[in-house]
Formats: sequence, C-alpha cells, structure tokens
Amino acid sequence: MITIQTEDVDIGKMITAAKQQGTGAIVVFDGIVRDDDIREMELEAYEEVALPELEKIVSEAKKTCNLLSVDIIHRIGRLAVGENILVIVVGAGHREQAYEGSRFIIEAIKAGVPIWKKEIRKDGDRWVPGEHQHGCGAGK
Amino acid sequence: MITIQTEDVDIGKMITAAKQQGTGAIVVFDGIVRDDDIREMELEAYEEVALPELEKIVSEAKKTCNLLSVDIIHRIGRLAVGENILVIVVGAGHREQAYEGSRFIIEAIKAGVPIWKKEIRKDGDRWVPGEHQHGCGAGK
Amino acid sequence: MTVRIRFFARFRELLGTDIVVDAPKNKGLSDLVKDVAGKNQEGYDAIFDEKGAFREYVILMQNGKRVETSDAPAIRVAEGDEIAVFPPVAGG
Amino acid sequence: MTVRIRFFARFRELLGTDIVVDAPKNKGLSDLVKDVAGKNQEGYDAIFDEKGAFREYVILMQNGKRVETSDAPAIRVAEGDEIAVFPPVAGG
Repeated sequence: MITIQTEDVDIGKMITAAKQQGTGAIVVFDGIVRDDDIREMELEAYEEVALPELEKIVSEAKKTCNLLSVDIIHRIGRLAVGENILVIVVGAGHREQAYEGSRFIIEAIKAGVPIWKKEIRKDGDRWVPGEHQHGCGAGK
Repeated sequence: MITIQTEDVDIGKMITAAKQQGTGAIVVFDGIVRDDDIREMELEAYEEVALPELEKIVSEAKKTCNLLSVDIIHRIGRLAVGENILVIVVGAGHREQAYEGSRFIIEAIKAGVPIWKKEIRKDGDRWVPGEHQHGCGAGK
Repeated sequence: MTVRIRFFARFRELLGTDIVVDAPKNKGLSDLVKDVAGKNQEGYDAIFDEKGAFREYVILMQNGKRVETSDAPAIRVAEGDEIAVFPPVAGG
Repeated sequence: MTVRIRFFARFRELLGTDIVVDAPKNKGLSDLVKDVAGKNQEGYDAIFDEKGAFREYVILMQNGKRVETSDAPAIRVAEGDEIAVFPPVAGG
C-alpha cells in the first residue's frame, strides 16, 4: 500500500502485513520530525503527481532489488516533534536486497517526489530546502 | 535494551520507545524465518558470551555511526515460518547514520555472535552453516 | 480557453494555488506563468530573474509531466492544461 | 580440579553440553577436549582431524575469550575454567 495521508500509522501492523511467502528480511525506514529548535513541521504534497511518482519508484525498486513487498506512508499536514513523517516497509528474501531497496526508495523520494516541508520555528517559519539544488527527477 | 529471549516482541512499541531528543530517523531490521522448505527453525545461543558480544557491537556502532539508540532482540528456541528471529531498532539524527549503524550491527552479529540455527526440514534437520568459513571474530 | 495553474510550497504562500486562468489560444507557457505571478512582486521575483527567465531552481510541470524551464517559452498551453510551478522538493 | 566443557550446535548434539570434568593439574586444553570428545567417535571426528588437530572451522573459548585452536595444545586449563567448543556461528 502506498499512501499520502494526514493520519499516523501502526508500523507494527505494517510489518506483520508485509510478511509473505519467501520473506526473510524486512527493513523499515521511519523518518521522524526532529527537534531542531522547531515546534512543528508542516508538509504539503502535489498529491496527483506524488502518488504516481511513489508508485514508479516502488516498481523500479522491486525490479532492481528483487523485493517481495513495499509499503509507504508519507504523511502531510501538521506534525509535532517526534511524529512519523514517512514510513517505508520493504520485504525481501535476503537482507542485502531489503537494505538496498529501502535506501534506493528513500533517496528517490528525497530527490524527486513533489512534497515540501516547512519548519514552524520558535524564531519564524522556514521552508526546508531540497537536498539537490535542482530537485531533479520530479517528472522522470 | 539488548536481549536474547524466546518470546516475540512488539516492534511498534520498540520504535516508539526508541524515539528521543534528536531522533530524525529510525531504521529497523527484522530477520524472519523464511519458508525454504522448512517447517521450523531452532535457535541456540551461548548466552553468557553472546550478550556481552552484542553489547560490544552496539557500543562500537553507537560511537562509529553516531547513533542515539540501539535495541536488539535476538530470539532463541523453536520458531515457525514467518516468525521474527532478530529485531534491530536503530535511532539516529539522520538517515545515513541509521542505515549504516543498522547494517554494521547485523553484519557483526552474523560474523561473530555465538548463536546457531537449525532448520527443521521436511527432509531432515540441517544446521545452517556460518556465512564465514572461520566464523571469525567471536572472541574479538 | 481555461488553464489551471498550481503553485506549491513558498510559491503557493506568495501566489495562491489552483488558479484558473482564461488564456488566449496559443499562449506561451512562460508568459502565462509570468502573467499570473505578476500580481505579487515577491512571488514573481521568487520564480523569475531580472531578465524574466525562470530561476534555475524552479520546477515546471504540464499535466504532471516535467517540462524544462528553458523549453517553456516555446511551449504552448492548451485548453484544460494543468500547469504546476514549484521549488525543489524536500519530502521524506 | 574441576573444569566445565560446553559444546554448542552440532557438537552439542553429538557430545552433550555442560560437561563437568575432573582434570589433573596442568592438563592441556587440547587434550582435555580430546578426552571428552573421545566418548563419541562422530563427535570427535567433527572437531578433530585424522592427525588429532582441531579442524579449521572449530572455535574455542576459555572463560568467554577466544583461543586460537593452534595455541590450544600449549594452553593449560585451570580450576573453574569454562571451555566452549563450537562450529561457526550462524545467528541473525
């Protein structure tokens, strides 16, 4: 399941649901609102594009890394410090595949999926700059 | 918390408990009994040595990868297909650290912690061979 | 003809989002964005440089497909198009 | 003097585990393991080669510390020692 949503998610349940025939390793990435002098984080997505982009990344990762399952929840809206922003659950036969798949997916999301974050700071608000000056790949 | 135990674990709770000041990324590795024509897996540990070895690995990983938290549950006893064998929850400020720390820990466990697995197979039992011919590092 | 323009993140804060424009036939993509962004100087300056060219970090989409900003002046918009204009992404 | 020998995994299945031995003073580590393993030929053969040397995959610990099997013939065991003998590890 791949969703962009405001609600939080039960990661334990996602892991249980990810297990299937042949699964020997699951790697979970959980991105969390870090307390860098911020009060809250506000997330915005171009959902009609972000969702198919996520799906494209997932099908590429599945093929390249031989993954058995991928589930992604990317949250939007206002999130407090410590809340989950992004949860990626990757299942594979072996750990090498699961780690590589997980890393491939998070890097692809950071590089190219149209989602933005604004830090609601004690000293004012600040849009988080993209990791790549050109934010390339959004329309791959 | 680092334990070797027969009981299963609630990974969702482990993740929630791992969050602390500064945590921006959590990476979870979950090793699972894979259905390679097996019925069950039987795990055995030299606990008095395995536990301090795990602690040594964790403190090395924390230092090297700048991790904020590491929790490990390694299960022993009889496990059915699909059950969790090993859960490693690593928390860090940034994802690079969390991934590297997680990977360092699983590789170190595979290479050097005195734990063994026997596959209870339809066609007889089989001890899983170590990944390294010398199983080196057990007494580092 | 009717075209939708969607700004995101900082551009949205400055210019609004989901703006429906009644554009003449064969309107150029660059000119269309310029017209709409022109209603707020700070918004315009965030997207265009002093020569009126898209700033290098601006990302442009036409109906969900990436368009190089250097190609935008030559691209025509069509009835029902959705144009998206946004800064570098920072999700995850 | 009393020494504990612990076998693990396949060695445990063949030879048992947690064996308490009454050993003479200055007993060599290799000889001690040989004596205990000798009670089961298959167990002995899993640990020692035809020349009576430890097979290269065997791991040896004395009180939780790794001992090179090549050093074992020269090492003396002491009262209360715990000797562990096991095949390559395969946890995780």
